[in-house]
Amino acid sequence: MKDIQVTAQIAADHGLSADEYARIVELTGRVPTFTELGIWSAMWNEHCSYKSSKKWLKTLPTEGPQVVYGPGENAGVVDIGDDDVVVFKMESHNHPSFIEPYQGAATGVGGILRDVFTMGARPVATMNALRFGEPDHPKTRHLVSGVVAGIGGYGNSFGVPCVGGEVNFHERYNGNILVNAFAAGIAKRDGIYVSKAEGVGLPVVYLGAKTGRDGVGGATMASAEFDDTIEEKRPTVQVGDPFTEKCLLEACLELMATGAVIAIQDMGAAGLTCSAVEMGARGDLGILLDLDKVPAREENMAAYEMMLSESQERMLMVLRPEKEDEAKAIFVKWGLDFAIVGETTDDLRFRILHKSEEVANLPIKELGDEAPEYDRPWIESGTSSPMEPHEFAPPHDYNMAMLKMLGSPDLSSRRWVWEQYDTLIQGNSLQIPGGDAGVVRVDGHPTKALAFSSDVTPRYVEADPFEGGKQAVAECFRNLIAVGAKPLAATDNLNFGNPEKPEIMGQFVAAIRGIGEACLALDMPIVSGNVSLYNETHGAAILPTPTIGGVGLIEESDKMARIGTADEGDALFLVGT
Amino acid sequence: MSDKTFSARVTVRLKNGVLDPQGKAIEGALGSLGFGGVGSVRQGKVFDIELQADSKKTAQSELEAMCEKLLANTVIEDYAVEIG
Amino acid sequence: MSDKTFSARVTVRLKNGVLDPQGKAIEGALGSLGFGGVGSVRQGKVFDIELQADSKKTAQSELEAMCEKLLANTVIEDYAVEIG
Amino acid sequence: MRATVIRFPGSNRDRDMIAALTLISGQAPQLAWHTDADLPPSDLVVIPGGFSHGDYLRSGAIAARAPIMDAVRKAANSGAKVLGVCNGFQTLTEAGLLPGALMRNAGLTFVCREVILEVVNNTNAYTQHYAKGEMIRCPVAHHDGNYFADSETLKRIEGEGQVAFRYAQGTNPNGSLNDIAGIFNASGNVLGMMPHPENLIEPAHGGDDGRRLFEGALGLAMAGAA
Ligand SMILES: Nc1ncnc2c1ncn2[C@@H]1O[C@H](COP(=O)(O)OP(=O)(O)O)[C@@H](O)[C@H]1O
Repeated sequence: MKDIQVTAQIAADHGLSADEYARIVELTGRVPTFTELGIWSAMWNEHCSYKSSKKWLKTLPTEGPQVVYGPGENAGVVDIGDDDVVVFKMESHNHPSFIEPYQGAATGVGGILRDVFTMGARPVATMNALRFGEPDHPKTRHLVSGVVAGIGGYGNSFGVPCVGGEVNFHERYNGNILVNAFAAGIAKRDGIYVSKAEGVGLPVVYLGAKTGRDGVGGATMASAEFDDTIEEKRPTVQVGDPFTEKCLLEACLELMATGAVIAIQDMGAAGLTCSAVEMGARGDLGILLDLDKVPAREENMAAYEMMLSESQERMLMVLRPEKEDEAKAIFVKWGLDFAIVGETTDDLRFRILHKSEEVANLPIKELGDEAPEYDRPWIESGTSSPMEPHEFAPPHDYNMAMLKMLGSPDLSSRRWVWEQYDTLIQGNSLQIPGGDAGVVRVDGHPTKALAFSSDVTPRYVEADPFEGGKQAVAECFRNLIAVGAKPLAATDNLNFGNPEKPEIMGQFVAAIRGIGEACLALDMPIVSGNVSLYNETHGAAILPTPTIGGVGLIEESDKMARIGTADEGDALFLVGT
Repeated sequence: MSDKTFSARVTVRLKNGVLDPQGKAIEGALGSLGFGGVGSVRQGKVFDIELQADSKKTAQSELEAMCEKLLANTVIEDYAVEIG
Repeated sequence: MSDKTFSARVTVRLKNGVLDPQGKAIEGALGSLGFGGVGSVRQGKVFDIELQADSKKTAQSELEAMCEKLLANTVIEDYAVEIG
Repeated sequence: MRATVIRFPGSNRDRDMIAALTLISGQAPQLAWHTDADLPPSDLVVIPGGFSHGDYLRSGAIAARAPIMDAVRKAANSGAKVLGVCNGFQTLTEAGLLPGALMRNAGLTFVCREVILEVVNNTNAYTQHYAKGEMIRCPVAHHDGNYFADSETLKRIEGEGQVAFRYAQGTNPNGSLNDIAGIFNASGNVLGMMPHPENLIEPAHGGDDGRRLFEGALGLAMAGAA
């Protein structure tokens, strides 16, 4: 494959614009090799580079005395006192779940769990925010059952309770469902690991499962609109292995406890490429990788394929050399692959060897830092004209109207979903789904508990992105205080259409402003998040859906409030405006 | 109208290259049980189906349709139909 | 010493009389998809195994041992071994 | 009383079980790893819930063939109590320490909810603190809990008082034969059950009906009975 001569057309097929390709040639100092082009395109696609959204994400409030790490790491980290921190993030797996609902949703859960435990936290809660097309659309039933089974299949086996989420139906998701997965974990404040490598000549270690051709081109897929060629994109489906991930969790936590880990990074989108570049660039180091040492599941994989593979349940780590044997023993005990695949260098280059030949040699900082950043044109979203109550005839029969509402797909009980998820495992669930917020106690603490809620009302955002963005934060905040929690911080998963359309970009900009304003007013900073753009089918965008995942702290869990505890004769109060 | 009963076997297997965690786990378990010579294990499904059709040909095409629509997840699986 | 590689297929099926919830569900699902003539569906497993052995006979007896020890739960399942 | 919890790769309610035993007995249980050849001296051996080896092939199948299981078999034969919960129950049937098999839930989906159990037999150490016929609350969380045994075996375990717990009418979550939720072996020292008593032992769990099972198994008096 190294013989493929890179041309402008091949660059375009990788989703790179002519300008982007010209810049790549300039930064490489020559026409890149095919493997190098794959690396550039992975680093510069929307999914990894946030090129359309970065400018606006920077405006979000991300700080506060409680924030230990805000956006920029695998997950956000927030102090909860007693030297404990909560680590959390939400991430989308929309496109893969539409193509293969079970595996797409499962690997989405796997990815977000890895983000949390890579940082040294044991996952203690998950949520999932799901948006499907109309209930009677021919694809919906298959998608719903596959996605729910996939989320359960992965989370139940991994062993983390699901404490909340959302499920809604709307025709605008008929061809583009949303699967947003949230995970939170608890760690000690001084036991947090980040991706920044330190030290020259240290071993770079590959951990977890073997590399196959799974998802080659996946990050590119997540940044492309859907059309009828979707069928051809199918070979990129990844299969999740929750068993291996559970072993990886235990092995990582065991290894971290030995003090062997200097830096660690999970392999998500464009696995080996993004993780290695990030570790090196953050630490102002170069990285040299020898692909012949990478545990492979398939034969004759090209360097290009290895660098872009999205095989799941893998991590990259920089290790203290003197702890190598101890580290290896832990991974062998858990039945996981462990291989030294490279080293840190002082040349700020990202170099790849394959079959003893150098197939890539790129400037490591520029791969990330020089990624394009766009100020995409946008137009102010019009606000829909408000409707007055008198425009609607009152129902003939209020009882019937009530029953109809309660029986509607969007308001009916979600028990059929969350009973497929293990909500009780770990023995700390104080409130399972079905209430305002899920609550788990802080393991080992006599009174503390954490509350979680995921919220957004897409039709509000569609009607008025600024107010809708605000409302999503406010609703999340209310759900947390409704169980007696003090809201601490939030993560956001911004699902929108094609940002190259000014009206979509306008929705995005306004929604972020609304979210930012509400977060500032409520002192609920955004500490992590994810952006999913190009959620369109045949040119029609989804409803703008900026999901907010909030976390709150309950100091005394015996004073927690819950629904369903009222007795006959209790007085009802309406609070607020 | 004069339908006959056919006994068919449908075999559904993961496509080459698709990760098979089950096969991998079984491989490992056979190894620890002392079976030395095992190279690779891939796990699949088999469906034994009785069906009525007017001819073997109709049966075959019905079974293929069942595979496409339900029995196989053609995103990651291949199938084969055999009529006994 | 001169081991050869054999490709074998092991099929494991529920014994007659053992309830098969998955087969039942598939039967129902095929019905609702409009496949009329389906009588009964039983789901089983198939394992494609590569193994080294000095003869087909050894391979056969190794595979049978694997079934007895691991691949089949003989309380509820039968197995068959085929060497290709 | 010395209790030991066995862990396999993929066990995931081991931590719940350890916490429950620690809370109830005031003492952390001993731990054993699946590749160990021996068990520490134990009066109660517990195989916790989870997805051992991913539950690939069949639930509990690979775990049942682990080296530690020879030691468990030995312990059971010499009279130690062996308790398998959920994946532990599946593992015990796969290992031949309990009759029957646990098949995919009739509804085919994973089910996590609270059910009501009828205590069928209370003449046993595990169930001594319950009344016969008592209805207790207990959560379930499994995908393969559909108990099956051939009619002869079923008749035998019913006749010999080997059924420990039954799902109360209308609450069978998985289609198990005779609504069986948990069974003893013939000598009564091995108990396998799908529901999770370890997840209902303290006020924070919203109830403590599961607690008495451990108090019985550990030879402790009932906490409330002092
Ligand atoms: N909408 C957002 N709001 C705040 N931070 C964000 C948002 N989207 C992404 N981020 C942050 O940008 C960083 C990179 O995100 P991402 O690429 O999704 O992470 P990963 O490394 O897991 O792939 C993360 O730290 C993430 O928290």
